[in-house]
Amino acid sequence: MNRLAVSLPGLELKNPIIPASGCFGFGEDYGKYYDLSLLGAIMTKATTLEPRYGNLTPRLAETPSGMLNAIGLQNPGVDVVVSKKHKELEKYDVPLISNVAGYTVEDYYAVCERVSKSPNVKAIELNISCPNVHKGGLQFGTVPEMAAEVTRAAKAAATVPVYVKLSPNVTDIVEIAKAVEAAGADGLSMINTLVGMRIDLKTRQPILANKTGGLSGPAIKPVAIRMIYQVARAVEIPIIGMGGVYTVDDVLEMFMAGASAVGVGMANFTDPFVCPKLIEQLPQRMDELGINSLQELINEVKEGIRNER
Amino acid sequence: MNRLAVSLPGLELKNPIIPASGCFGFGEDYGKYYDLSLLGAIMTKATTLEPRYGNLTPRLAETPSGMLNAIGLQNPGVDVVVSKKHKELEKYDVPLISNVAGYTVEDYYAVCERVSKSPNVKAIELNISCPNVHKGGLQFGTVPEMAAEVTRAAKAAATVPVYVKLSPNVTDIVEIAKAVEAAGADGLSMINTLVGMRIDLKTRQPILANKTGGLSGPAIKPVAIRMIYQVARAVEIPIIGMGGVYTVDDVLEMFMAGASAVGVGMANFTDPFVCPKLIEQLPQRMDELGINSLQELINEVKEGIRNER
Amino acid sequence: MSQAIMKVVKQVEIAKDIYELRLKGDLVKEMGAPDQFLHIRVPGNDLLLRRPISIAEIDAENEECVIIYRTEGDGTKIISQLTEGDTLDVLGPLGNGYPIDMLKAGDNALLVGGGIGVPPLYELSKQLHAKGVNVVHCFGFKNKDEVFYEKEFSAFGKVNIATDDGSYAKKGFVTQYFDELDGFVPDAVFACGPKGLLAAASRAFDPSITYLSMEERMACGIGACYGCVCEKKNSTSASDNYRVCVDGPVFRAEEIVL
Amino acid sequence: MSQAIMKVVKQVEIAKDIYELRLKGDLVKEMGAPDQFLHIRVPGNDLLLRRPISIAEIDAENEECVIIYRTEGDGTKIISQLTEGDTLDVLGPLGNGYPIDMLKAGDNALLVGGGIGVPPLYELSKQLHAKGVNVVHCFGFKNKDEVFYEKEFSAFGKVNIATDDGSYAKKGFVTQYFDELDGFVPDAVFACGPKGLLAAASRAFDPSITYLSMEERMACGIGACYGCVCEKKNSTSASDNYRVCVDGPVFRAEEIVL
Ligand SMILES: Cc1cc2nc3c(=O)[nH]c(=O)nc-3n(C[C@H](O)[C@H](O)[C@H](O)COP(=O)(O)OP(=O)(O)OC[C@H]3O[C@@H](n4cnc5c(N)ncnc54)[C@H](O)[C@@H]3O)c2cc1C
Ligand SMILES: Cc1cc2nc3c(=O)[nH]c(=O)nc-3n(C[C@H](O)[C@H](O)[C@H](O)COP(=O)(O)OP(=O)(O)OC[C@H]3O[C@@H](n4cnc5c(N)ncnc54)[C@H](O)[C@@H]3O)c2cc1C
Ligand SMILES: Cc1cc2nc3c(=O)[nH]c(=O)nc-3n(C[C@H](O)[C@H](O)[C@H](O)COP(=O)(O)O)c2cc1C
Ligand SMILES: Cc1cc2nc3c(=O)[nH]c(=O)nc-3n(C[C@H](O)[C@H](O)[C@H](O)COP(=O)(O)O)c2cc1C
Ligand code: FES
Ligand code: FES
Repeated sequence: MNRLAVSLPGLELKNPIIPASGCFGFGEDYGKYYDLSLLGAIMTKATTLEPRYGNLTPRLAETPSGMLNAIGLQNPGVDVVVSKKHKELEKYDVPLISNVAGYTVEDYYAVCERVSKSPNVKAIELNISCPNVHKGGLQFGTVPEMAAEVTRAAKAAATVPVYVKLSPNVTDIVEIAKAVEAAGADGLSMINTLVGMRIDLKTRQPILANKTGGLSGPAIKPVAIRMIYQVARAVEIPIIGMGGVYTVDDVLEMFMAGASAVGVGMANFTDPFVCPKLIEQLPQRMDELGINSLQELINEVKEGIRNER
Repeated sequence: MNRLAVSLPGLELKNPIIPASGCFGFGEDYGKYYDLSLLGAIMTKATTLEPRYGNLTPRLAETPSGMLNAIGLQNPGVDVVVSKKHKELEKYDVPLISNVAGYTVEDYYAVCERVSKSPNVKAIELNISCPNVHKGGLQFGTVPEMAAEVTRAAKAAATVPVYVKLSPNVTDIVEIAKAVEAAGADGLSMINTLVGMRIDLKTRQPILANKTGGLSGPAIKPVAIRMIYQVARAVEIPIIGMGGVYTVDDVLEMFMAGASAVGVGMANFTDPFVCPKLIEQLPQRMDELGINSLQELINEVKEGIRNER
Repeated sequence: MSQAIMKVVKQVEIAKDIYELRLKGDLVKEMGAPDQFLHIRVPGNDLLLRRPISIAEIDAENEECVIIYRTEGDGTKIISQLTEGDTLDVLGPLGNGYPIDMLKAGDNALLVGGGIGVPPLYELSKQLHAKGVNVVHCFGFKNKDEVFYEKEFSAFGKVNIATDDGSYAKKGFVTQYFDELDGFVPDAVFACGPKGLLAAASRAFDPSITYLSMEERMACGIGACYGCVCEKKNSTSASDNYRVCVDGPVFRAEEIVL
Repeated sequence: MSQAIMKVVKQVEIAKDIYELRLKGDLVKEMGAPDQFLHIRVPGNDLLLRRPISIAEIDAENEECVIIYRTEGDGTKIISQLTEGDTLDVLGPLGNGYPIDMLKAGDNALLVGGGIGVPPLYELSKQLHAKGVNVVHCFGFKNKDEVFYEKEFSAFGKVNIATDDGSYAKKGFVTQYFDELDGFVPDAVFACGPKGLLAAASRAFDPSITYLSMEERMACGIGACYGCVCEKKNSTSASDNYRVCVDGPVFRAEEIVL
């Protein structure tokens, strides 16, 4: 038996380690340094209907135990993504989770339909942290009804399971999670970045050209753990946890909060080999903590949640 | 002229450095180590109508570049606070900002009325991150109407200016800020802690007895800066900024985002002398950055905001 | 209490994962009572809470002190890498240590320690011995590899050891010695270690002469944050509890709820 | 590209706030083109983004390389405290350096550097000189205290220096030398420094033979995060830009929008 294997809708993963969306491109760059078939899955860069340039630079700033990014969804558009980027990854034995973004419900529908057609795309990660151009720029992910609406559209278009990626910048994440579960989501992925800012003391202006950016890294891990813990107690669908994962202890903390797999974002920048290292180190740490297999841990945590009720 | 002096409603401060509420008790402990008259002001520990024991321990946990706390508003109740704690601080030449908490609007009214009577209390900091027992436990600070209601009650009861302390755990902090401004708030203080959690890998349970706790420290500074920046562009009342201030650069970054004074919380635990050190180091850093006086900086930032419109 | 930069004189791993760190500095002048503690800043910038560690020995003459600690997590691991000449930012001495003024020459003192609760008893034992108090020690360790300071304590009185797995001396809990004291009737009992051990000691002996050293997670270390509280016995007000850092860490068993 | 732990051989402050750090390790075997860069992990755990620093000199024989950097913020300040025997986690060599294959002995190369943009030109100058290319340098510094490596570059060709405040050599911008090259007609121009300097160089010389080294904040350093982009000239698709880390850092002036 593979102690690291985990099973989620559409995703039979040999291990739970998944590079997070936007932190791994379409794999081609890291593919030069290690065999991507080692990975549990790959969450690809956000894909939109049309090609997008993204924001002006500076797009990055550092913060204590974290970083801000404002890349702005740069990507070559769904046609190139499907015809080239997904294709190039077919040589690896690794399922893709395609991160889909848009500015209208129709955008999401169209992109979900097309990315579903790539044979190696086994699931969609619905990035609902985008402003809805028809609703005055309110983010889809911050209003339960809007989140539900875009989830329904994605489900109608997609032929693979849909994981909705929740934004942490909300008053009540449980309410959003329940709304997208009711709308048919097969799973959740959480958390996306917190909105933050840094100011340059010399220019007295925000460092990022976009002014605000998304905060990720260990700094946000306590917020991620709290949200996963709360949502795992409110929904039945599985959660892919992320936010500040750097070590095997972080991976296991996510599981104990209620996650069934784990995304790794910023850590790839600190150590490009972090994902294979985590996969290699997990068994020993599991031994020390008396964890036979991750699937067993998932079941025990679920059992614990049922007993709390 | 005093380069460090700043002027806010009810508060003519010799410098902008204010120990944040809950991180400095009622001053008596730090008062053993340095002269509290050095400080711009002191934000006292949250005061409630009745004495409160607070939460069980563990009440603290560490996180990357931050910490979680779940003290649970332990305090001896408003009567003891007014008759003893405020009294003891009268020997110092330092204004108090009394942090007021409650579970009903009536609580807030009663406490604001009484703390106003202490001659050294020059302002109230209204802690609206408490659950409203009459509204199903929803936090006052997360619903604009509730935040406005408790602000109106405080303003009716208080004879000193009222600063409302905003919670960052909301979808739209600007909306809350505008609501409390419209309800008569004289100023804002922001941010309170982000809700977070850590899990102990050995017990597989949350470290804190209260399960969740408030995240503070440098980890949250980018979120604080972003929120201060956004709110400063939406309201006219002044902001006391806080969240992760450790260095003079952090102090000045808060000003450039739009703050008019600065609260220092967790940093007191890392270095008990941090507040006097910041006060001492500010002038040199201001020289390096070409800042004549903080009041001038405040005016320049305000001017900049007006020009953006 | 002061904040000071102390110099590392020496660091040795004296048992598995247990380090003895000798520090030098003016601050030693302020140290007196046994089991006060230092609040230590971990070198680096991501771990921002200080670590409380008891003072195990005071060497006033050389202005040196010793702390003994187990590497538990990231903070103690980083501290364990310090070597001679490195510096450490410490706050201290903090808290009230064990009282000894009520004891006189010829009195009997029982010292009960578990694991990493043993080191703070060293300075206590030394001071009691110097006073002419008869000292008996009962120490529990996990296993043979983690036993330390047996010889050092022997200089001051009998040392009874138990290990959880029986790999050294008697197997089982240290409490087994409480019934085998051969007529040694303690005038005071001093205990430091896990909560179970403290509870056992306060059940076995008169809680008015039993002194317990408490442990709680700390932030400020000086009484301001109310992070480290423990419950007061028979308290009259809801908000009334002790802060381990300033009201303790040592309490009489009759004062607190374990 | 590899990730490696390199050893500090030596570190010297060669001008005000400018440090020369000599590193040793296998990684040097992979280094070749001038102005590739290392992506350096700052020791400690709170600064998690690596710092990109150009390789200033390659000493293949001793498996050593030199980087020269200015202490700007927290990261470079921490790195500047390293001393002999310390280790550093580096990723590299990354990026495409300056191309030199198109030049042959007897050709003319003009090297234009501003401040901390000067060091990456050192290995370039060395390699050009070894090839028999005639090299002329035009360097701008803030003031006398920040001038460095004048002697070292002189070994390869003439060095023209300007300082902002005139405290050393000519006062003003380095661009003033562009009109005083005394008949030296460059076959290639290589520039490294602030944007203003790069823009001036690409206006003064044929943009098809002018090579600019670009600087952008970086996260991954290997092309994956799209943090470090710069605009492509005449690009055909909205999403089409260059990543400084993998497509650069050196671009021909005609390829990019400054
Ligand atoms: C008054 C007092 C005296 C102490 N004396 C000693 C001693 O002499 N020798 C010794 O080995 N240990 C002693 N401890 C325990 C010691 O403080 C912890 O083992 C240490 O803080 C763990 O830090 P870490 O970074 O290795 O672990 P981590 O788990 O990474 O620490 C994370 C956070 O939790 C806190 N923490 C974790 N475990 C404990 C604990 N058991 N008690 C208090 N805080 C904890 C840390 O201080 C830190 O804030 C004492 C504790 C107290 C309160
Ligand atoms: C390809 C390349 C080569 C470089 N070569 C050199 C060199 O040889 N010598 C030298 O002194 N400097 C060089 N730089 C600039 C150097 O990377 C920055 O000065 C350094 O990262 C500042 O780090 P810090 O921690 O001191 O400053 P901080 O301001 O604290 O850094 C915070 C963050 O901003 C980034 N950052 C800040 N300034 C810059 C900058 N100018 N360029 C890129 N990122 C920045 C840092 O990498 C870090 O992520 C180079 C930059 C690039 C992109
Ligand atoms: C540079 C960068 C780019 C990102 N791009 C995307 C994206 O395109 N789509 C998305 O859903 N999340 C994106 N994210 C968020 C990450 O996928 C992840 O949710 C977040 O960074 C938290 O994980 P971490 O702390 O491990 O980085 C991006 C994050 C970073 C740092
Ligand atoms: C131990 C602790 C106790 C706190 N207690 C209170 C409180 O009683 N009332 C309040 O409004 N904020 C309280 N806070 C929040 C702080 O006042 C401050 O808003 C927050 O910690 C962010 O600042 P910092 O990052 O500088 O700590 C507390 C924070 C800490 C760490
Ligand atoms: S640690 Fe702050 S009160 Fe004890
Ligand atoms: S730094 Fe990530 S693409 Fe260049």
